[in-house]
Amino acid sequence: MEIVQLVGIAIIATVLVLVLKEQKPMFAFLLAMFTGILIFLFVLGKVSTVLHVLEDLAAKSDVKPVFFKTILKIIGIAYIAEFGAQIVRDAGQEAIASKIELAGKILIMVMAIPIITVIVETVVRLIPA
Amino acid sequence: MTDSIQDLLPPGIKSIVSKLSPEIAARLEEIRIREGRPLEIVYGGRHAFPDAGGRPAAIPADAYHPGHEECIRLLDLLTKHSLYSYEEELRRGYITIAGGHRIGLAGRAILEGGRVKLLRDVTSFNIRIARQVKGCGAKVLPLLLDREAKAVHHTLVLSPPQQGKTTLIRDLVRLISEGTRELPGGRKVGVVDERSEIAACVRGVPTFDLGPRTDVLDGCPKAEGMMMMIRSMSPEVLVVDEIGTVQDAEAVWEAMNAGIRVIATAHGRDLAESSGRPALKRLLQEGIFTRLVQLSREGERFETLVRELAGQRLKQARAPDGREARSC
Amino acid sequence: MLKTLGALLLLAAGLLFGFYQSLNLSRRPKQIRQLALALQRLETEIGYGATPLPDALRSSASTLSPPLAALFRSAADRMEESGTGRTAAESWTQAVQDGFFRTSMKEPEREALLQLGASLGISDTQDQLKHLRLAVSHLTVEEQNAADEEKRYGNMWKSLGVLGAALVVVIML
Amino acid sequence: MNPDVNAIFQIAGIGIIIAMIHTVLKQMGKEDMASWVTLIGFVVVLFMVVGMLNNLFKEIKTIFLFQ
Repeated sequence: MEIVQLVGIAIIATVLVLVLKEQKPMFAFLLAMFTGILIFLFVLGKVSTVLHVLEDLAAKSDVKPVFFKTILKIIGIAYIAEFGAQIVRDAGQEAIASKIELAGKILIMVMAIPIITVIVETVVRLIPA
Repeated sequence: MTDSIQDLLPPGIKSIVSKLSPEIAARLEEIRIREGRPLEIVYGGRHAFPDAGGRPAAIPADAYHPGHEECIRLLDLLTKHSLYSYEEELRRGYITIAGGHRIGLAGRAILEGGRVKLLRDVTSFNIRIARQVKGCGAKVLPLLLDREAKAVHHTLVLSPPQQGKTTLIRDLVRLISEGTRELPGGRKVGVVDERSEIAACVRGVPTFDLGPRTDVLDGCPKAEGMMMMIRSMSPEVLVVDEIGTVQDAEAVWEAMNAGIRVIATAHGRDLAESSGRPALKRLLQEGIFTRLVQLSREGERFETLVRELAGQRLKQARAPDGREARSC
Repeated sequence: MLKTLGALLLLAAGLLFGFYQSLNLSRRPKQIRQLALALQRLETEIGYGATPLPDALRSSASTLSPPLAALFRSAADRMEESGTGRTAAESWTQAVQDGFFRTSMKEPEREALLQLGASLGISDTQDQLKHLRLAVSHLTVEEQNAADEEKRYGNMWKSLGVLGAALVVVIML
Repeated sequence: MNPDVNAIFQIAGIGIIIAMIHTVLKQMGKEDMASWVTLIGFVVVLFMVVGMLNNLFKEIKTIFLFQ
């Protein structure tokens, strides 16, 4: 039922943003960002429970925790990058938004390298020489 | 007596006057303030230049020199911050302040149509301190009484200037108005005070005690004054100061015909010199004045001589030495 | 409950402040006009009545509203204080310095008054009338400015007061 | 959840009031004062948002075990 509450807040916020937009665009932008943060925070709470469940599974299936940690980081980076890019795009700065996304992708790539090497190794090991 | 003046003095001069030695202060007659020149005080016939400490300075140079600002302040205080309301007094050249003190003014005169319109830049002040010496007339009055008519004789007070003439007749007026043993109930007295010296009126109100039954016509020329006084106040005794012109004599003559006793003063060393002047000659010849009072003074001592004019010399009345009647 | 009460109080305070400022602005031209009238009254007292300055000040103070009348009277009292050796100019300046902040008048009127005080009472009638007329002309010019200013800023202060209070309320809430 | 909703209204309120003050002052001819007021309002709101952002990032850090 939180979703109803959440959507209600969002709609109100957008109305206020519209009101503010024609007199003081700056405040509108700030308000939008603020609402974004608010909703994000709300969601984070939910995500953390999901992650705990995944973590237990990973521990049970004795997958090396390091992989799991990187995956979590990657998800975190993705979240933040996407959030930042959206806010900036909302403020009308397409260029900066795309730059943020690019940075996010690269960082994820960097994080993913050890996992990729492990995957390649297991694949090579699987192929009968 | 001098505290009413000290309030009007600017701080510098005020401190000097307050620092004067008590005996000088008691006999202080005049304070002469001149801008840029030494301050001078006159006391008991002598004069001195006090320095900042209030002690008479040996040479005038190191006496206290009042500055321009102090003179402006003094003028402002004297005229009670309203010079414009004292234009008449400025034209006359002196201001009378509460307590009967007369302050003579001198400065740059502004003429208009040949007459002095105003005194600008008043730079020298002559503060003459008046003292009401009560009782100095007590000795003289009995000699002036006409027993049968139960009234005062026509009297002429004769003396050179500054001999206590005005002080004497001021006291006579007070005594006549209050009444004495010989003159019960007193008499209605009319005073014509052209130079506002006898009564020293401030806005018409006499500052000296002239007795209950006295009316003062202040600042009005003597001739007209007497006529007005006779018509308006019907006094029994008319007192006038310093008669000198023919019109004055006419007016005195008029008053006498109206049956009013007259006490007048005149400048003159003695009978011979004053009878030389046309105005007085006629009055003296006709023997109108039946009493003549002559004042003379050496430094502190005063001498009053009362003579009956009808040639017969009356007992000589010597005023008590202690009396320090001062400037008229 | 407390918060709304607090908010209301704040709003009221803001409102009152705004109104007080605009009241001051509207009172200023009135007071200047009164002052000019009083000086003209003083002019007649001095020019024709030749009444002494302290009494002239008191009689012309009767036509004034309290803060200004108090100023004139304190000047007159200071002048009459004997023994202090204060000249008319000094007592006038001191009176203006003490009493001026109570009136809602601004700096130019103060200057005009102080300038008048410098020559009050120490010159003859013509000169006094000249100075008084000069002061009155100054004041009428000032009154014109004050009137425009009031028109322009009058309701500005009112709305600003309210908005300021609302802002503080919102921030504090 | 509730205080943050208030914050939204607060920011909106500040924005609107600042806008009104700005127009009033501009009308009266005091532009410089108007821009000052706007700037101050903006700074206040900015602080609020930055505070919120700070919370967000701290939260993410704890959740995603960033070292």
